Amino acid sequence: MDERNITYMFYGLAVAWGLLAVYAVLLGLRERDLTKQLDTLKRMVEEKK
Amino acid sequence: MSGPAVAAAGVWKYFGDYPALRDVRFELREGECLALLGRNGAGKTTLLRILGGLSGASKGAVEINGGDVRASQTRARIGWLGHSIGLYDELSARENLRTFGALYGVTAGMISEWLAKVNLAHVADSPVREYSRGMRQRLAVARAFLHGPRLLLLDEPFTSLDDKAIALLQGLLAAARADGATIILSTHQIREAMELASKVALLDRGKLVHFGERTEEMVGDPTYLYRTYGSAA
Amino acid sequence: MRTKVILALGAVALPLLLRNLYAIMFLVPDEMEQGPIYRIFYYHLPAFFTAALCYLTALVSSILYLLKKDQKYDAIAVSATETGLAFAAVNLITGMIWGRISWGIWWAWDPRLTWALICWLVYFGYLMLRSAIDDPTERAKNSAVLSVFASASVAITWKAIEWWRTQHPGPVLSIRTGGVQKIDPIMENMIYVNTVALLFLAAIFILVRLRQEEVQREIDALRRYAHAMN
Amino acid sequence: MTTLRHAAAIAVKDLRSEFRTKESINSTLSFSVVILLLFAFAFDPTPDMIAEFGGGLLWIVFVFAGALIVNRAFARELPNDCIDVLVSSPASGASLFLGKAVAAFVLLFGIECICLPVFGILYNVTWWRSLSGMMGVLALGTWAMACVGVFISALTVNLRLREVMLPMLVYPVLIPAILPAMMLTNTLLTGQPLPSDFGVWLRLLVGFNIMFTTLSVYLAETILVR
Repeated sequence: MDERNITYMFYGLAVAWGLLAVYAVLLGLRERDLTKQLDTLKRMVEEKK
Repeated sequence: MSGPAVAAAGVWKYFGDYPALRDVRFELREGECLALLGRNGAGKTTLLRILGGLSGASKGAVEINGGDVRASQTRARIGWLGHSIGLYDELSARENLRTFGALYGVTAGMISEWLAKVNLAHVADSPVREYSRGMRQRLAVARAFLHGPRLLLLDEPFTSLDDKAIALLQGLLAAARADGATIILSTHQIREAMELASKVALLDRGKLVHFGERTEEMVGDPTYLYRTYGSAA
Repeated sequence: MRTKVILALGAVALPLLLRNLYAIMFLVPDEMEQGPIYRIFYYHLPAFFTAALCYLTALVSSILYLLKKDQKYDAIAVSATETGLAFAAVNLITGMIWGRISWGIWWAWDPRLTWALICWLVYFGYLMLRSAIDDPTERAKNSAVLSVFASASVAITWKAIEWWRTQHPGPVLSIRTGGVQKIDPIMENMIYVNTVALLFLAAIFILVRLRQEEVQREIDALRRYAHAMN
Repeated sequence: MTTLRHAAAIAVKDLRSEFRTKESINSTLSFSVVILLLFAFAFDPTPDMIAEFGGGLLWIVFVFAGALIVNRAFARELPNDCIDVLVSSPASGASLFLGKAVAAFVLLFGIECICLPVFGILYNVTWWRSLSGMMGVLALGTWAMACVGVFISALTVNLRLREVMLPMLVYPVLIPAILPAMMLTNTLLTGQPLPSDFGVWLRLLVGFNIMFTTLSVYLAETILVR
């Protein structure tokens, strides 16, 4: 088996893990963003009362 | 006729989690005229749209003459006049009325009659685009009354109309009432509405805070209703 | 409660994923003809199964939304679609890498590849539509309808490819070939085990996404409320 | 029956206002011809090449034209909130949808019928060898576009990015209809006796139409009553 075959296997595995990791990070970022938005809004509504 | 002409039974309308209407319930008998009052964003338009079948209630139900609003024969009895005129600019007055008339089963003779009645017979075949504001509004009124509706739903009818159109609309509304049609109109112009109304409803943030007979105090003092039943805000 | 479930799932999924990675790299035997590259299949195939299951979940919950008009189903639909897209991306790109070695090209206009790409585009459109609609109820309704449309189209496209010539490897798993053993049982088991691991991961993603959807609803409601106060 | 009568009224209205302004007819027609020209410049095609990709080229043009036409289907109702009046009228959502789809179909079919001879002249193709078959395939593919396009235009009519969003949503969904339409058109253009897989592609196209027409008619009311 040639060199490339095994290198590309590693690429494949890295992509599989990498893509899912990227999605997980994106989820995390959105979580942070949403929490921030919610806090700001809650404070705004609080003030108006 | 026994049952109510319009019955709203616990109508809720959500936009996402926000309730635009909360548990609105009222009944209207045939021949009554309801003035729907309330601030901007109180839910007047939302309620009218649900009554007219343009929008579905999230919870609860609306019945028109005991039937579902989305039933075709129920909607054949409803006349709708919204914020905008609801006409096609590139078509002529006659073509506009013909299009809508075809949906309601109105004859060509009736259409000519209406064109004369709203004083547009002489320009009936030129496109609506060329009309003045007042002419467009008169045509819109004719469109709403074309099929002899038994229930009229008018959203802020007096706000965008000019004097001539208001006079025309008031005349038609009075005639419709005399004929036993039911009318619901939402409005800011309390004075004009009070002259017509037999019942008054006040919406506040989606809640029906008052529903009852029109009284003499209301006609005399436009702010009476808000002061008595409106929220402190 | 939800957080605990997510953590518990994570506690199962992560060791399983790591164990599978170890097993895939060092324990399973090499395939005769293809060499190490075939190990990509242990992600390629399970990712496809997971994505397909996600799409199916999205379809079912979209239909449920249209029937019941409950925002909960809309949240499930969007969570499942998004997670499905992530796994479909894994499926597509690992497939491309495998194709580079086995076919010599990154992208063959092979029907099955094409189908997977179309599928991706269709559901990506679903997410685009969602992001463009402001009112949550309208968004839920319109996107549920689009989801039904998309699934119908995807199903027909799937049928269409069977009439086209394909150079994609046919079914190898014994459940698809009617019990005929086409690959080593060790390999087949590995595929199943990794499918389970990825399904756990997908479940975590969906649950997290679901919670975010709930927070989003709260934000939307608060925003409306703030506007109404003016 | 009433549904069809209402649908006819809507279709007539749509066609009449379109012919009055000619907004989308003119732009779509010139757009299609320009694309046909551009392709001819770009590839300087030989008869062999045309036999291979003629059907594909034609349908690419039609699909672009289709996006422009269906985009107007519900956008037409936006000024003056005409859609409110239509929805509040006795016409059901299904009849509104059908009327608009028929109007879009007629417009598109007309434009395609003008494009075909232009295509024939520019690329030196005798496309009329099996005229009825050609018209049949054209009609089936066009109905698929009109049906899916008009339905999705109802979904996207209120969006700011409507013009971009619509083709992005419509094209992927349309692929299982456009694919057989291209194959069939190609076969018909060569004028050879029909191969055995002709029926298979035809079934696919017809099946797509039946399925999506049913779905749209069934779901139209849900979309239009907000």
